[in-house]
Amino acid sequence: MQLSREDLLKAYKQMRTIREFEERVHKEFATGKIPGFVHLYAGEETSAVGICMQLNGTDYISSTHRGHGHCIGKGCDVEGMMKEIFGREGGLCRGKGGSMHIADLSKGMLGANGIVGGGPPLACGAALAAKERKTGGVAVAFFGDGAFNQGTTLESMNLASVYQLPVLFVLEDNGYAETTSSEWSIGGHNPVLRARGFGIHGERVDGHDFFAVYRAAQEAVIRIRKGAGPQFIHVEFTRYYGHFEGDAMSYRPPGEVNEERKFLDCLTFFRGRVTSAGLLEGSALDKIDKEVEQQIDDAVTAAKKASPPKAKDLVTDVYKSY
Amino acid sequence: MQLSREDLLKAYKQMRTIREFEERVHKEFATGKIPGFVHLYAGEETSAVGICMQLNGTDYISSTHRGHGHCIGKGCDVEGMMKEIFGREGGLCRGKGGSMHIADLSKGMLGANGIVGGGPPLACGAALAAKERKTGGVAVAFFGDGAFNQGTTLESMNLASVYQLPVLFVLEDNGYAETTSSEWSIGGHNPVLRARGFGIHGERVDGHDFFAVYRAAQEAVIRIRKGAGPQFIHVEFTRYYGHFEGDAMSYRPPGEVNEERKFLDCLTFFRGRVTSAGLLEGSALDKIDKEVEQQIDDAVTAAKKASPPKAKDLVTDVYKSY
Amino acid sequence: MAKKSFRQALNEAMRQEMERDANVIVMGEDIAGGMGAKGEQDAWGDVLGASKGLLPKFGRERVYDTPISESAFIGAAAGAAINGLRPIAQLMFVDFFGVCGDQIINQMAKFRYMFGGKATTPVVIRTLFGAGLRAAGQHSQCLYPIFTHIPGLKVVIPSSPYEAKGLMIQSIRDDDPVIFFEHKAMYDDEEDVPDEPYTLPLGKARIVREGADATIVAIGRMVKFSMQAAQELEKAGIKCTVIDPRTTSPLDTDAILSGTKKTGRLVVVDEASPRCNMATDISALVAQNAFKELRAPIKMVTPPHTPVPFAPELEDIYVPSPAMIQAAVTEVVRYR
Amino acid sequence: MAKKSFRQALNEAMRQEMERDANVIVMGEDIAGGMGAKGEQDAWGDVLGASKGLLPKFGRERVYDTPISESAFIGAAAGAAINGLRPIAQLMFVDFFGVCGDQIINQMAKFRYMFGGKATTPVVIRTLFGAGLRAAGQHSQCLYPIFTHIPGLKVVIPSSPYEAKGLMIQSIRDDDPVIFFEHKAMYDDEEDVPDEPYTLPLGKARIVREGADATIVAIGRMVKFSMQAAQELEKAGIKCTVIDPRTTSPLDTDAILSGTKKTGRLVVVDEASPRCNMATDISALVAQNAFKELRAPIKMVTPPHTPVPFAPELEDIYVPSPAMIQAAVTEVVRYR
Ligand SMILES: Cc1ncc(C[n+]2csc(CCOP(=O)(O)OP(=O)(O)O)c2C)c(N)n1
Ligand SMILES: Cc1ncc(C[n+]2csc(CCOP(=O)(O)OP(=O)(O)O)c2C)c(N)n1
Ligand SMILES: [Mg+2]
Ligand SMILES: [Mg+2]
Repeated sequence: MQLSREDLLKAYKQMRTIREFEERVHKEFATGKIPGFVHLYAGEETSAVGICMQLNGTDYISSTHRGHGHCIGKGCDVEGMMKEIFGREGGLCRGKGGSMHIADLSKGMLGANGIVGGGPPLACGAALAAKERKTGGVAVAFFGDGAFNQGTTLESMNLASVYQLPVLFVLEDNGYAETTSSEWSIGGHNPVLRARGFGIHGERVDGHDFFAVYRAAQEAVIRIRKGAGPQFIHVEFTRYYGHFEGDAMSYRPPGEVNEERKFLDCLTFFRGRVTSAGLLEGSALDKIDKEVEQQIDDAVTAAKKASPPKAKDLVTDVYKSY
Repeated sequence: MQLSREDLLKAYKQMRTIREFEERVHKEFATGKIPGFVHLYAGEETSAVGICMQLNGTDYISSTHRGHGHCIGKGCDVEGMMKEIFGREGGLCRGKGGSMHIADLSKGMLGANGIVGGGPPLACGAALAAKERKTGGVAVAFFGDGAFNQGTTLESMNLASVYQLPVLFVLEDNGYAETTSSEWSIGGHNPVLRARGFGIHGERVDGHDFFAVYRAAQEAVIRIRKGAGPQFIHVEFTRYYGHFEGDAMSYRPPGEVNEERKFLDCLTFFRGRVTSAGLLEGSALDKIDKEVEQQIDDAVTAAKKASPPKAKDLVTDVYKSY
Repeated sequence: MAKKSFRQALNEAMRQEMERDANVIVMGEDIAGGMGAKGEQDAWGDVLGASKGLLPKFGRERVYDTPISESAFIGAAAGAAINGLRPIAQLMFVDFFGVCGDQIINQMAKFRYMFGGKATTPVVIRTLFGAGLRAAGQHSQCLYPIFTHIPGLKVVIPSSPYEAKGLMIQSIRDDDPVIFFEHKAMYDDEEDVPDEPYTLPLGKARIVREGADATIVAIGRMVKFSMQAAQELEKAGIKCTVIDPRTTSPLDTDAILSGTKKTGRLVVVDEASPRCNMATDISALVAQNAFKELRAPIKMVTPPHTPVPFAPELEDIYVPSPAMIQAAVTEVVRYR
Repeated sequence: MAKKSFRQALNEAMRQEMERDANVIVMGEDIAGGMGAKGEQDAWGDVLGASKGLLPKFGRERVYDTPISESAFIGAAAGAAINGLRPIAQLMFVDFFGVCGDQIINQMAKFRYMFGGKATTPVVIRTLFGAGLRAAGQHSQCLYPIFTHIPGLKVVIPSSPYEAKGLMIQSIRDDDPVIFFEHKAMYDDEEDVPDEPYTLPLGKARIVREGADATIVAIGRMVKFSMQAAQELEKAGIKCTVIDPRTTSPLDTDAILSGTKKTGRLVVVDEASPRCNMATDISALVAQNAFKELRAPIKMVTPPHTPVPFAPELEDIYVPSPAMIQAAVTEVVRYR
């Protein structure tokens, strides 16, 4: 695993973009400007970025209700995302989907999904299409620890195994499904073993360490492209905010998140690692921080300026023809 | 594992009853007297009998579309069963359910099920009720190799594991799901490992050998009653008839079934084993054969004599009150 | 008797029934909350807090947090119900019925009939429905027409806190499977709700108000909107009868037919998607059985045939409004 | 042009479209049959044999047998459809929709709207429905009202072999998700079916016969029963118009309304359970839009609100019969 300077800068920029995006959405939500249910990805950046960096334009990802990070990782336009989250014209889904349904099929991003376990079957289908049409494409199914107990996810692992589909199953274990701990909800407490039970090779990685995720993802995607069939990665980290905005997280011991942020933050970790190793200089990272801050600020400004959808849009886009 | 003479006689009688029942239903179906879809259990007798012999009146079983054997194993009245299969008054379900829905809740038989994977959640519920009400009851979920890939089954294994429910999951692997081989459909080809992936201890047994099934079932049920939580058994055998009556089985190599019947039949095996070991004498078994034949013959005669449901029954039994 | 919210009314109903009958249990995702976590237990009391306080009172023996495995735990509720318990299982949002529908429509709904009348399945499926929270296409549907369509299920849709408590208690005591719909945008509505347990019958409509000029039949939150419309219309001298069926299965056809015959003019208000919904069900009932008495075409007020949009500006015009109801009533009343 | 069965018509339609467009694939349980087995491949060609012959012609690359994992493979069909393929996936019996409903009602149906018009999902879900085979409660339902209720889905219900071929080809070419209903009791029905490919439009009703006394709107197998009833009625001097909507979503409301206005008397025949079904949907449409022209109450002919029974004697009186349709028409015609 050799990351070029460009790769390192790209990795940091994307993770930073996700973090900044989410923290800003958090602020805006608090002021009441963002409608609906919003689930933030902050704390889980390594997964979206470490994995999507292995992908290209012919590849696909299916996402979850916590999809902002996946969108950014797969290259969705942040202004279009922000407008969507605000429910405005110019949003990626023209304001009809919102945070839980952001999608950009032109980028191979098959959509955030309001249904837990909704994504894996779609990833299997995208992989099947890629295989059928010999595009060399791979599909990644991102799903949470809670979704790992949903029948749709489990069936998809079996289907991918039976068809030897080019699918990477990524279990994003942030410790909780809403208020429920993943240690409790996953019978057997051994996701890698469960994947093996479907004939899928898997690996567990520390999600605080970008390089660990990147390495595991790289190896898995290479195996998949070589035709080794579906692979599985269990990424462990924690979520920084409530399940959705408004959740007080009383089910977590006080300080749990602060501890994580203080000692295990993936951005701090990355910065320390690359600067101490002399791979990147702090100034380059500071520069990215500023650029990103500006970019997100512009996105929010644009979103607030954007006009809402028009009444006539209510009944369009239901069918191609009807 | 010590089986008393009574146990051995009971085991043989029940297996013989299932076999005779199914072969007779096969004949009657061919004459056009039995309506609907009928799935025969012949060849799989060891599972229903070996497992249900571990159960008592406080225990439950959920079944499948191939449920006649499970009914007999759990003590359902064969005449009531036969009448149900013929769609007659006096049938266990008063002619409204038929072969795919035979049930006798008073016997803890929660019903054959027309939905593949429909049973395991119900077994979890019965086990939960037993646990909640401290009856000491155990629930067995019988399901096929095809059903092992249904999300409802997989979710149920996780739920039972998480709640540590007194459930025995019995995978009846008869080699096929309709025309599809279980070697192909079960990703990973290792059901016991898959069960472990849900935190459930399992074992694979040769379903041609009643004693192997009995022993595994006995150990599993003892563990469950001791509070060890859910257990899993993978029983391997083959089905003697088509998926349902009318299936020509062209997907099976010619002679496959005859080979099985000739060399691996569970009844022949049982007879050989107990007579050669001097546990039972052939005459005792012959006597049972005759009794059973008579009993099934009486059941068929009674079923044919029974009158069909009355028109007014069409709209009854939908609700307790409405 | 104090003012209580819809949420509190549901909470009180469940608590009182759990006190009365040890066989009543509750199940659901985060129904208490904090399972296996190191912080506060009973952290949520379900996603909108209606079950809060049940865990401390009744313990994990009777309050089951579940994994995200709807087929397994909804099916388990059915399996427990045919074996002596009376589970209340929450399907968090009715939109999720697609991942567990079989256990509802083919299992619990059909046991009694398929087993020749020998099964009793006293289970309540609580579920959130309806638009208004900017929750978009997969968290805002009504879907009760689907359950109403299925023989063997009862479908209960309370239209206020008072109704919610009485209907919930009755649903828990009922011996058939009940799908209990709770409109998420009504959780904070308040009204006087008696402290003691009481029941409201399933299959008996409520005549919310009487008026001679037109009859409005409305469901769930639409009852409230219809009352607002009726008050406005009153000012214009148009007097409306408003009927709340309370349950769509069983449906109180007598009350709807006689209520319609009195005025000869009917408006049906349904928040569900327009095709094969309760508006069509009730319109058809009346068209077949009150033809002589009808003095104007039946008007249906429903959303358009589209998913529920996210943008507030769109969602607000998606949901039938009091103004739309008013316009519909005016139209049928003016009809000559 | 030769006589072909419903089964052959479907087979021909799929085969010809697969020849025409390499992106068309078929998926389903035992859709070919014999997967992983040592005997004959293409052993079944799906449970009723409509796909037989596709495997030898197109190979495993385009004919996918599946594990019994409806959520996964129906969802995979949707995922493949938004990425360039045009899958035809079989949900063997529509009764099984409860184990995979989400991928149909929340995923494929809503992509286009939720994604702001940017998704195209050309998938066909073939599925068997209807009573008559003694298949009992879990293998005999209609359920098309449920899919008709969901915006974003198209619902196609052919009433004969000729209709089946033309509608299947059009459904495969259509760019929206289509749920294609095949009545299992019609598979051996035969009629003249052209050998070459042809299409029948979705959303355009078929006027099966015209008569001035009463209008019958019927769906699927009920079209055939209605024609039998109409022939009997003809002898008694009662002339009926029979309309086959062909698709319930989109619904050809113009044809239904104008066809009803001509006679002023309507009977709607629907094999689906009576609540919130197509009989209520069409009755409501007419009650709201053809009030002036109606000269008698609308009559709905449907089964009772019960699961489908197993015993032949019960199933035979469960399903609406030509005699019941005849009686209903006579009643509306006699009405004064
Ligand atoms: C089928 C379904 N069940 C339940 C929900 C409600 N819900 C939304 S997110 C969530 C928790 C998901 O947990 P996890 O998969 O770990 O993802 P995370 O939120 O931790 O990222 C639940 C229960 C849903 N949206 N869909
Ligand atoms: C949910 C569902 N999908 C498909 C079917 C159709 N079907 C009935 S039995 C069967 C095969 C089941 O195979 P298996 O589980 O191995 O049981 P076996 O028939 O071998 O006993 C199938 C596909 C069904 N009844 N339910
Ligand atoms: Mg999580
Ligand atoms: Mg099998």
